[in-house]
Amino acid sequence: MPLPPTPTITGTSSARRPALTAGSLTATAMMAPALILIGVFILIPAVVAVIGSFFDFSMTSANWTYVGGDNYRRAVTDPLFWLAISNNVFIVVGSVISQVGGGAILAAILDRGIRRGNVVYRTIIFMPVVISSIAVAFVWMLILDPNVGPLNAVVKALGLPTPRLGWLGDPSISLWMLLLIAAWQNVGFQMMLILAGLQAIPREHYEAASLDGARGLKAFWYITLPGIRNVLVLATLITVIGGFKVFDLVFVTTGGGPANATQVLGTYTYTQAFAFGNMGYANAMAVVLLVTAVLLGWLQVRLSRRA
Amino acid sequence: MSHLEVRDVVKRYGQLTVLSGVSFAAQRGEFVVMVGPSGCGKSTLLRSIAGLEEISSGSVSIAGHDITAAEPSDRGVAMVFQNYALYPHMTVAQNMGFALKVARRPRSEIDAAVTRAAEILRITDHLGKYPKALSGGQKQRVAIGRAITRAPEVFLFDEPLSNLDAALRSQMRIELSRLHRELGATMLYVTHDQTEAMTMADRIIVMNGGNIEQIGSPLDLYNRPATRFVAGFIGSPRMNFIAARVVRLSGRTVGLSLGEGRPLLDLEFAPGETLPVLGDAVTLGIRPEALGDGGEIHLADAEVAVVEALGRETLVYSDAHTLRTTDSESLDGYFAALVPSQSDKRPGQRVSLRADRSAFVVFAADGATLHDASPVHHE
Amino acid sequence: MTLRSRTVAIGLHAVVSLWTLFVLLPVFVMVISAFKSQAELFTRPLALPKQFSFAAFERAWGIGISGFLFNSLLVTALSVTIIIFASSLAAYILARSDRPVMRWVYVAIVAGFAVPLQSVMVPLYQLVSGAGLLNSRLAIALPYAAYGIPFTTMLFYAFFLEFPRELEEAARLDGCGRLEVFFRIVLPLSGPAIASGAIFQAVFNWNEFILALLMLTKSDVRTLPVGIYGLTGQYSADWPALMAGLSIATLPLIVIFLLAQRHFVRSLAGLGK
Amino acid sequence: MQLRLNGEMRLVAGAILGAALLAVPARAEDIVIKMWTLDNNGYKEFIAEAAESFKATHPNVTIEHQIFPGDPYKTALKVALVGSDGPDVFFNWSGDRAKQLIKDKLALDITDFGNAPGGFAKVLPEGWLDAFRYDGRLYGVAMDAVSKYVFYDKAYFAEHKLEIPKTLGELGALCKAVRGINPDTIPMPLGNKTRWKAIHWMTMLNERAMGVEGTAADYDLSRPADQLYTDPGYAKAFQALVDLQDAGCFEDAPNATEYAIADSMFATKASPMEYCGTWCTSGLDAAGFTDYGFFRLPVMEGGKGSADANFLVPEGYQVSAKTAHPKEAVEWLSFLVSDEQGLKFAEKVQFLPSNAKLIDKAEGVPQSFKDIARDVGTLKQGVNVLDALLESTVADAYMNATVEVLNRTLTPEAAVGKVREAALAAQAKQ
Repeated sequence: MPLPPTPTITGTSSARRPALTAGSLTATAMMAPALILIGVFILIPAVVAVIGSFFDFSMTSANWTYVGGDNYRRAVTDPLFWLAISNNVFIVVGSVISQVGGGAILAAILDRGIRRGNVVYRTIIFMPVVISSIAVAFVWMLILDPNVGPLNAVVKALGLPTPRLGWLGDPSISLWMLLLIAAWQNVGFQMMLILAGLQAIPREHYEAASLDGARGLKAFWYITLPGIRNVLVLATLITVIGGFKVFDLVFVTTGGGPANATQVLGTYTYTQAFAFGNMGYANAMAVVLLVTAVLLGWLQVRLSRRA
Repeated sequence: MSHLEVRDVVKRYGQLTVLSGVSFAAQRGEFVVMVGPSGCGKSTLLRSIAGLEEISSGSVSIAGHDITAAEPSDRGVAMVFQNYALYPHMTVAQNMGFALKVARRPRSEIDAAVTRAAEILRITDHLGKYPKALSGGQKQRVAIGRAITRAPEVFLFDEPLSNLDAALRSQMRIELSRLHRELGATMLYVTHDQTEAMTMADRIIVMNGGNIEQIGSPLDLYNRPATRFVAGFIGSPRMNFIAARVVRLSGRTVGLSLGEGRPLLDLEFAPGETLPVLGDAVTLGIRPEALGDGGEIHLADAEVAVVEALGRETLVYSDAHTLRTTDSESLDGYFAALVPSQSDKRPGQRVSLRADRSAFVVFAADGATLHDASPVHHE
Repeated sequence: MTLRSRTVAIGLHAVVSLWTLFVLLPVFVMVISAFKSQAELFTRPLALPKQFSFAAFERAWGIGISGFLFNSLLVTALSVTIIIFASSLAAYILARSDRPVMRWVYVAIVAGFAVPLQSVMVPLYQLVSGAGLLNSRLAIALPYAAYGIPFTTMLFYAFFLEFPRELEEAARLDGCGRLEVFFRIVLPLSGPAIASGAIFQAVFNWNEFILALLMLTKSDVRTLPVGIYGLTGQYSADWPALMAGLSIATLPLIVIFLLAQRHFVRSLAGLGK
Repeated sequence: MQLRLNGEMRLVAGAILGAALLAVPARAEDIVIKMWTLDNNGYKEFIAEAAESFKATHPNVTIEHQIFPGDPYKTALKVALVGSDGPDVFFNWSGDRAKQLIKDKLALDITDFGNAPGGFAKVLPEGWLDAFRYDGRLYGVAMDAVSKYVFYDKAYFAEHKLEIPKTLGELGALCKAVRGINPDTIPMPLGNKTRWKAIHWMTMLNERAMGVEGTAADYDLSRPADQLYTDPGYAKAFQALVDLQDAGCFEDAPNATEYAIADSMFATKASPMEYCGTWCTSGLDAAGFTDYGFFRLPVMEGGKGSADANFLVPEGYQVSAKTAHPKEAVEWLSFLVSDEQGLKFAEKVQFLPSNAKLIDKAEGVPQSFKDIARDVGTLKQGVNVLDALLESTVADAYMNATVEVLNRTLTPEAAVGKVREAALAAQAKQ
């Protein structure tokens, strides 16, 4: 059967350029929407925040006074700044243990241990992720209320002592409560992430390992853990960055209290900026938070690329 | 003028040179197969012709047009991929008609082209299905059909049968040959499977390390391999290679010995040919089908190690203890011999490895075949 | 099944069930509280409401939740669309380009993921304000989109690295330009990544509070979280209505999640690669 | 970084504007006044109806009313006043917040408009005008005030033969009596989770210990640094709070209890007393609880405070310096504090109006509201609340110190020390 005579070659007319990088203009155009949005709404404000950190000004005043590194020096000597940082670190470490750890345990059980009701469990456990922090905070305030809250009622019914100052009113307990609420909300996310990682490990690896005599913990150690290494790195970094960025939850549940006990960088920055009008100082702290967060983001790229 | 012409194509990735100045030409309607081990550059060359890779220098032309810088779709080529590369979100018909749709051809023309291609490939019943509902062979037909509807100047195949099982593969080989005949199209076909190359090709291009080792008809390559590499690559089971050394020079006659032993072969070099130097390492090659217990030259005594009954023939691997093959397909430097099945060899049996003198091929230290050297009897 | 493995299985079930209960309890409290009166809510916190009263829902609805719902829907839909569009395009180029500069672009975009909103809130506000975009539902979608792009780009990037290149090459041979390859081949086959990216960003944008509070000051443009927060007054708070409002606001997302969760899990797997 | 027009420029601009106005004298332009307020019960309806009535005299003026939740309003307002789409008139508390805006030139001096015929300055009593008077100029219109009383359950008091206390010591004894009747009854729940409940206590306890005069120079930071917040009365006030806590007045975890929960305890008669604001009456009304009485926070034995002084926080409206229609804005505010609107405000919102001339005619309000209004009328001295009055960092330190005193993590003396520390820092910055 003869081919229809369709002239298909038009190549000679093209200019002499390499065939596949020809689209570099197109490539730039395709990158443009993302880069413009990020540039305008993230980069420029971030740069302005950095500049502002070298000035003294209030949000409502038009006068910016250049103060050099004063705002940063002030941060170094401000005990509340250090308290906020240590609270952030506490939340970061606690969240990694509770959320990534808890998520991993639940994921492992749902992946291998349980067949019945798997989808129901995992759907319910994930559900808090889609509920707004504002809603979460309000509901938990009700639950943790020392007078009428269900938690107190349950603990009392078990014959255990309840904290005299309340779950959110006792400085030594309130941070733990924030951890609990954060875990309640986020464990589902980490679980899903790790579950997805687990399910991506080919079954044959387990079969091969079990023929080699590696079962149970050994299989977990030699097959599962290496298989989800990258997912764990990602989960940990999302949690760490989230821990440094935490705001809504603290803002609504404790407002940084009692008496600054749960102040974190986010809320303390907000307080300095909007309640006290110390915009320059707030910007300096925001920059510290920014640099920390960006370094962590960079770490994420490094760690995941190496894998 | 050749239909497809590749001139001095060089492809570099940073420091790494993948193609170092490759040239060849294919005539209109010719079926050219490129073979070579993985990493030899054959796929890169095919993709460079398709325009999927940008070449560092050189030129490609099709039907007289220089298409070196053209967009892939403007080159008049169609490609069939190893993994079929069917669009999962389109039906078979949509897959096959997609190129024409992108070119904004009228609906009726698209339908006609798809129908015709489907008829050629006998997949008319599957036109409304999605790729995931098809078997591997059917998917491959659709992929070929997609190429046909484009009515290209040159068909490019990138190991199209390697994902199919053996039976289907041989069936598809026949189909492709039939298709080539029916369409009369120029086809360039990449494979690492020499059977495909031998059975389908008008001409074979053997590639190695970014270079073309040899171009020729299948039998040419089998009978007159230009290099030790081609000799080793073409032919199954693989040629036996034996390390040898030049131990005697007398006029145009060169004496070779195997290992430390006495001279076994004398080579008569044609006038004008560069003679090897005393002590040079060369390689003797002999095909398994030429090796047996008859023949003029006794190579060694050996003990049968492994026997593989192939049906009509039997492949016997023997251990010569003192003499080992190099670069061998089998382990341990065993000699491979293809003998008639009736010969009834068993492991442990003592055999004598012999061959006719004309069966030997000699390769110089650089791998080139010493065609102009002919073995003479010695003793 | 041996006794031991049965015990283990029961134990595992117990762990998961306990956490599931723990997750459900607050949601239960939220919904139940919406049916109570304020006094009942505070005096009989654990009990079921004496009678299921929709009064709180009516009060919550009365502050204009239907309008807030519409605004949230509009802002979320628009921002998520922009995010998916911009992120997928950018991620595609990043995943397919071997130019070294693109690696830095990728790092820069990922760094954007780490920028905390509250640290740039004031400059951001002044920017939007200066552009005269305050109180525009559509304008708030742009900052939302910007803050959603980094994470979504990471997500798409991982997905595209796994995307079979032969399909794109086949499309190029079939005559598609770069944009056509993207829109006709790659995007239609990116369902899982789109689904999970969209869910993540919908959750964030649907729930975002501070920016919405600052930038949407007119009550007819306010989004749900801000609108509902309005139920807490200066000196008094209508808790049942608050809970009712929060229940109303939460429901749509849970439904969307239930619908899309299969895609969602699958595409998460790509994130770790 | 603000663009300011100099004199000549203004003249030119004014001339152009004037010429433009003269050119079209017949058609008055449509004016939109953007008004921002908090969301209190009945506020929305009150403003909507008032805006309608205002049309009678100002047919071309439309009021665009926006309501905000409590706490975020403080931030949103500041941000908006700097930005491009801020309000023309806005709610504010008198005290440091108003002062800051005036200092930053974001609130307009409306003295002249106020003194115009029909202006609010001709209507409101001097005392109310003081709420927004700085350096002799008026920067706002007081709309209402909130006061606080100890509300009590009359039936409970009668049943257990309890007396209204005359001193803080008697109040403590009263709490003990209530605990004696039932140890699980919380006599007067505090609900200090958001910190303002206890600062209201401290506002009055400071007055009860030192009097308004005694604290004024500390509050506005005008006292010399070495004497700032050194009056032992501050520690005494904290001690009084501790004493009440020791007497069992409050719930166990006051700093973890929502104010709404404390309110409901009294509204549901679970608790016989609550120190509550005048705004509480409408909530009690809604809960169907009417049989309650009220009394001012009792005086402190040996304190310098006066029984005639009580908690009184004026709230009102300021005009943005950026408004294009200052005249209309002030006319609108003046209209809101007219006799008739004052009455309507009392009826709808049940807050104490700054213009209470017609309060006795109010309909649809509980008797207790009128009684409270009458009692407020007899006050000799209003005590402004600390969190609005003090400089923001000092106020914050004061609230935190109070939290810690209640948590018993700070002694009264140490708590005063913390406040003094913050006050010194704030003073140094001035």
